[in-house]
Amino acid sequence: MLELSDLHTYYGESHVLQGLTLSVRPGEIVTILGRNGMGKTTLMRSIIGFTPPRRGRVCFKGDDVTRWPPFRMVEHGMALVPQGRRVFASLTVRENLEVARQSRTGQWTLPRVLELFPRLGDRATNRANKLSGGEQQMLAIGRALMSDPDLLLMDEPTEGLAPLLVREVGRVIAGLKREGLSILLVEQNLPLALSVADRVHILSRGQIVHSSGPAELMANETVKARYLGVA
Amino acid sequence: MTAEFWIIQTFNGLSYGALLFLLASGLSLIFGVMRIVNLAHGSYFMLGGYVGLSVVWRTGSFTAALVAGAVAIALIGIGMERLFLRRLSGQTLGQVLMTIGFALMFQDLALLIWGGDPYTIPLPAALQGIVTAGALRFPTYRIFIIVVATLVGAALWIVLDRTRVGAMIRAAVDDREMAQGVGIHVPVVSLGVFALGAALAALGGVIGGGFLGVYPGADFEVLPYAFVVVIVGGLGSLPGAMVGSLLVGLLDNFGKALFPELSYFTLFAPMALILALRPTGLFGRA
Amino acid sequence: MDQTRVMRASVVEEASPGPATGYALELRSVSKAFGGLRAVDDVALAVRAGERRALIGPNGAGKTTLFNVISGELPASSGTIMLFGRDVTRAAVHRRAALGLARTFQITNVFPSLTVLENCLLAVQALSPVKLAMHRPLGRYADLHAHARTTLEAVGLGGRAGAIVQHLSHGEQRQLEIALALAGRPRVLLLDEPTAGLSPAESQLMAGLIKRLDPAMTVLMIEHDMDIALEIVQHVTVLHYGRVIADGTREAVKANPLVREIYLGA
Amino acid sequence: MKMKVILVRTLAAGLNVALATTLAVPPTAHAQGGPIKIGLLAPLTGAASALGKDMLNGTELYLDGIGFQAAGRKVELIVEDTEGNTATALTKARKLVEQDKVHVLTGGLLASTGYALHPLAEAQRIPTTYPVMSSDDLTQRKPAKWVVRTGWNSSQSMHVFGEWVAKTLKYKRIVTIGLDYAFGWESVGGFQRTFEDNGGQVIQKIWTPLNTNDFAPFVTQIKREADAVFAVFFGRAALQFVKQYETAGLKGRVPLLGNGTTTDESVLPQMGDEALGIMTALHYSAALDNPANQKFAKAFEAKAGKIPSYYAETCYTNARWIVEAVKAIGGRVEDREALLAALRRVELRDFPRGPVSIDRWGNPVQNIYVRRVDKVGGKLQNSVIATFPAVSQFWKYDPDEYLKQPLYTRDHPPCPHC
Amino acid sequence: MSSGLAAPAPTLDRKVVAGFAALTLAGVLAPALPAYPLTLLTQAAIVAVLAMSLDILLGYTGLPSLGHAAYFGIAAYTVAILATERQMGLAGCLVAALLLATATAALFGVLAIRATGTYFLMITLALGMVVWGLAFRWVSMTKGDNGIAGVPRPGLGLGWSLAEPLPFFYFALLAAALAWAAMGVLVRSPFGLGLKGIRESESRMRALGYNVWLHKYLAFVISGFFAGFAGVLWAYYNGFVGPADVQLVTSVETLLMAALGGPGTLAGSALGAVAIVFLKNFVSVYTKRWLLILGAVYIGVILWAPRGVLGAFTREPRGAR
Repeated sequence: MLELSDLHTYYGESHVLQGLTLSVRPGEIVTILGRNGMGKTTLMRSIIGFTPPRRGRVCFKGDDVTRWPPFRMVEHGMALVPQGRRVFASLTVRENLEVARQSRTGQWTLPRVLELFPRLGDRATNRANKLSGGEQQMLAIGRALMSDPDLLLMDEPTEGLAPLLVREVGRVIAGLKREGLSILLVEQNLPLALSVADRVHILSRGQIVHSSGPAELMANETVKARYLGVA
Repeated sequence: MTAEFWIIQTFNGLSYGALLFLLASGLSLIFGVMRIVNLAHGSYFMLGGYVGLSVVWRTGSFTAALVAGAVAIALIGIGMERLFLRRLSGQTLGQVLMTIGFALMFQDLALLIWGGDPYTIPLPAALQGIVTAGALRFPTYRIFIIVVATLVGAALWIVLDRTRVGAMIRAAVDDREMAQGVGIHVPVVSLGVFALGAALAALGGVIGGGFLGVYPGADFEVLPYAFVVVIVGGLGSLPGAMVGSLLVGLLDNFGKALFPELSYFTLFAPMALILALRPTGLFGRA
Repeated sequence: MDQTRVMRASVVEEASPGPATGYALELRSVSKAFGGLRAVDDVALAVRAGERRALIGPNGAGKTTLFNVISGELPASSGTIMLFGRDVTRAAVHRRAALGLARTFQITNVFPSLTVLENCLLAVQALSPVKLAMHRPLGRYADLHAHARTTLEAVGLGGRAGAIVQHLSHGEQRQLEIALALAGRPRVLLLDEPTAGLSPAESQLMAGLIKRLDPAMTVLMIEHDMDIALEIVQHVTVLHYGRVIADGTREAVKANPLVREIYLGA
Repeated sequence: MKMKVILVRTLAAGLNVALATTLAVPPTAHAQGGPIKIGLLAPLTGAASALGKDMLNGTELYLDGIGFQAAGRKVELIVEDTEGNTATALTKARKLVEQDKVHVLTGGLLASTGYALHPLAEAQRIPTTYPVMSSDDLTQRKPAKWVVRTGWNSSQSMHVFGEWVAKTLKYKRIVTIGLDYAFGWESVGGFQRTFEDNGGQVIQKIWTPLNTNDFAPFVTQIKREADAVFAVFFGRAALQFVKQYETAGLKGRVPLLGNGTTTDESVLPQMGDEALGIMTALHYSAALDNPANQKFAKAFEAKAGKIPSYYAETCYTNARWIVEAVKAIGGRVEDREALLAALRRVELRDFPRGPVSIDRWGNPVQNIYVRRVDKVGGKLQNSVIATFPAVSQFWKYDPDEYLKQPLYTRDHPPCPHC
Repeated sequence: MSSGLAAPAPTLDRKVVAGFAALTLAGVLAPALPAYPLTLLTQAAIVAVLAMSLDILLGYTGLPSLGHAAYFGIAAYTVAILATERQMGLAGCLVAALLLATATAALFGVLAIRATGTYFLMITLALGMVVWGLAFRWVSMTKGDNGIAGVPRPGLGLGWSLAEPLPFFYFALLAAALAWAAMGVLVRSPFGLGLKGIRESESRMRALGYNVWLHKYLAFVISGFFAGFAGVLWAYYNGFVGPADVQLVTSVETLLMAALGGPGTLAGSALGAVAIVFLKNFVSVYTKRWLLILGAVYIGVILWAPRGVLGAFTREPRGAR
């Protein structure tokens, strides 16, 4: 589905991703863990095309899509749930969803998204900036689904959410996985990340420092402590 | 000051404001989506008038002039955006300076093509009359301008507020990068908005050509007005452009009628006041 | 040198009055709301003079927002912020700096097209009336230069004074970030992830640098690298959803089950 | 790095070298025997460029006719663009005098330019003619020794017209509307003075800023009890005003009068039937029926493809004026005092506008024509309906008494009936 | 204190050296120059002061002003009115003009400094138009569109008259050099470094303890002061002041000068001013299509040397927004 090989991304002079290689297979959830400032969001930005990598290759569904503009990525079947949600504040909930609709008809339609997130249906005519944080997160996920993606990039979807909502997001992700969607998930909430993931990578200082299955990581206190924990 | 004075002057102000709306709404839209301060916008107004004039001469049709003026200038706008301004994406100052270069070139090209003589665009008979209401007399053409501006304003509002394309434009205004990230072709949207803005200015130019005339220098004469409207109303806001146009039209008109000695002061001073209280204009967002 | 000394004196003078609470920095039920979201929620914090404290918490816990509220970049929605017993809740950023508060930024925030020395000079002159002098070239102010160079030496950038900042490595820029905060000889220092983006070796250097700071200086730092943080501080405050969920010695915090759950899912 | 320093230095140095070498004029260029140089200032870009083009065409037409030869010497015309901006005109005038070493300086459009050029002509002691700039005081209270006016002054034809309107049309109450600067003030002032001296009353004076394009706020203020409206505009403002006067429904209800430029041939062809019947006065009309004008008008149409405006005629006449003066001194244009004296002595009967002589303040004494816009052969023209011969800038007033009066301005003459 | 801490001897910037060389060369060559290039050089020297004054805002502080002609024009008008109607001498005119221009900047600054980026651009544009509106319509004071002609050149009481081009050129050159030196010291002073800091990062400057508003405001007022100084020279140079001196196009042209020469370098702004003065006045000699060429040159420079002509030669990118 997605193959990244030897990505190098810079912000100005700052070398953020330092030769990163990973892949996501169809129907799989791959989770990226890591502390702040380690390059997780940059990775997402590099894949979708906001901050194209300076070196390396992004392959998606067999095509080399390195340095494609983001909207072509989306047309090609990739969708992003960005960090900080970034819903369009002056658009209504319905409009936020509508603008993301791709012309081809697929399985994700407005009614289905509203079925998945009934709360959004209730607030369809409200402007997005009037929503609560949790609702905005639902909207960001719904908006990504509207393009009927094959691969979903999710950047910290539980950030700043109350525990109840975190569980809700977890349920949604699990549901999407059952639908056969491939997901690349960046997450700091360890329980959630491990509960849905097929494979886990830990990112530290622009490089992958650990790769394993979720159960193995759960058991590996050293790695957890070193890269994630307080102690 | 009789009631008649107030009614007629209000009407004058409204109709002038209506013309300003055609000019300023495009400027405001372009700024909203692309953050470009387009100093060539007055040139679109002037060139639109000239193209309209040529078309009326050839075909005798005012409608054809409106269409041709808008289309021709939209094409010029597309060329400017696609070939030049896009290369400076994000560089406010560079883009401002570049539009000045274009304004100078357009000024000279117009002189080269149409000569320096002033003209008025001949109007169809239907628009030439006067509507009387008691002792009051309203020129049909000024009513026509108000009607056109109202229609254009309504159409813009419907498109922006009620259609998917409009939502895409507003999404690009809100968060340009994320708009691309949900699959919106932002460069195409930008180009379209730029073309639309240029076309609206040109439409204003053709309509203005019917009573203000078409002449060299019209570009820099109307430009400050367009800017005042946009500054007062708030950059990038359609309701702002509407309210701003009417406000400026009325202020300008009453300023000239009541305090001719300070007529520009009466226009610019309230504007400075508005800015002092609301730096982003009446409807602007920071 | 004279002017700098005068400046120092005046800082102390300004800072000293007010009821003595014994705390260098004290927050009383400080909140910051963005629309409906309470990014900082009823936070109380009391940091003694000379204390080293870490502020930790998962992403989005409100740590940087709290820093911005303390430094004045963002106005607090409610609550009181005291600096050396003086209420600074409504004071402008530069007023708080004048009272001896300095900070660094999580995303390096320096002056990229100026030289390292110029960067440091900006920080050195910041708290002195000299910053408004227009009649003499900066080169004539030997005392400012001396102070700036000392500061650069202290953070290990002494040899890079003439370099344009944007040509520095990320690590050097982080060092400069610290130098700018130190140049004003602050009494309270807020460090926002000083090791962000640094290699392990560079992080160690940074940790060493922080450890060597004047013991009288109060340091509050956000740090994700716990090895580094715990090496430096005695006290840890844990923020989650904008609230303080744990506060105490590092051992106590480490043992806190809530903290363990958040971090390790245990 | 070094390379770059050198580049910067080279830039700086190169600038000076360029100044010293390429721009320098060879010292031989202005020796006797070289061409006679006439420097013409005209607005070739900007809002008034059409007028500038007429000025240029008129000048060239005459010089073409004499093969650019006068008194056995070649005549060289050097044209500079003023953009219709006084500051630019000053810079360009300096260029013409200082770099090109012209023998005669001429042209200029705006009255403000005229006042600004005065000190320059005096300081440089350069024989200067003003074919267009018409501000009264240039030849009244502030005449310049070195300036001769070959055109007209603003109030000259309006004195005639005010009296004619009062006596012949017998209008009693008139509203004036005009451009709010010297030209408008002086035209309105001249009209008001003789109109009121002959029993009329100006009941309202409206001034419009120079860059007005929508005249509605002003037109709608015109008092309804007026017998007629007297307007002072030129260029595109004339076109707009006349059109908007009709649009506002005033045409046909209140007759429109104007100064000469309001229906000048520079805008008349672009006007429609809204201009029909407007009566104006000027020292020229393209429709003047005399042999010199017929010849001129025909030649001008052949050259420029349009009927001559007063701008064209005045510059054509001005060129001839200069050439006549040059001939009178045998081509010795280097003798500036002699050339100036000759310019002041020119007196001819066969200019297109009619016979002209010059008074001792440097202003022409010439015929004034009252004109009416008619449609002849499908085209609008300024038909001459009355001719007043040999009109001085002081009309029937005693010059000394006249000059004791202040200059016509916004507030003078006062408006007792407003 | 560690060793080697003595402040570096104030080194002269290469641009300063080049600028001095150019000034000296101009001064030495002036008597040999034909009158017209001398006139243009005089004009360029005056306009260079205006461009440099704008550069304090644009290049050093990162504030693009589109209303700079206002202070220039107010000073020019003050001189014109006082010199013609009150026959006031140089000193009186200078003081009054500078006071008025500075006061205007002080007033406008309060309104404008709150805004940043494009909003600053727009607000200064608007404020500039307020002044233009007054120049244009306050006829009793400014003579409206007629402008004020016949401003006499000042007498210095030194026996030679400034009415002649050469003495006036030296007068203008000296004045411009003084202004340049004063601005040069300013941008190299602690205050000037503060401006650069603001250009690069306002938030950091605040955190360091700067009152950023005050710094920007002072820069705005000082910039207005020097623009006024240029306006005084302009009134004497041209002998005529009209609304065209305060119109939008003049402000735009000033911005172009500062930007073309490479914002953030005073010498660059001066070079931009010289280049545009000569470009305008010489291209128009050879072709009627000079506006077309001028426009094309602007576009070309912005496309291919976006940091300005001088900026293209300097090593560091500038923070002009």
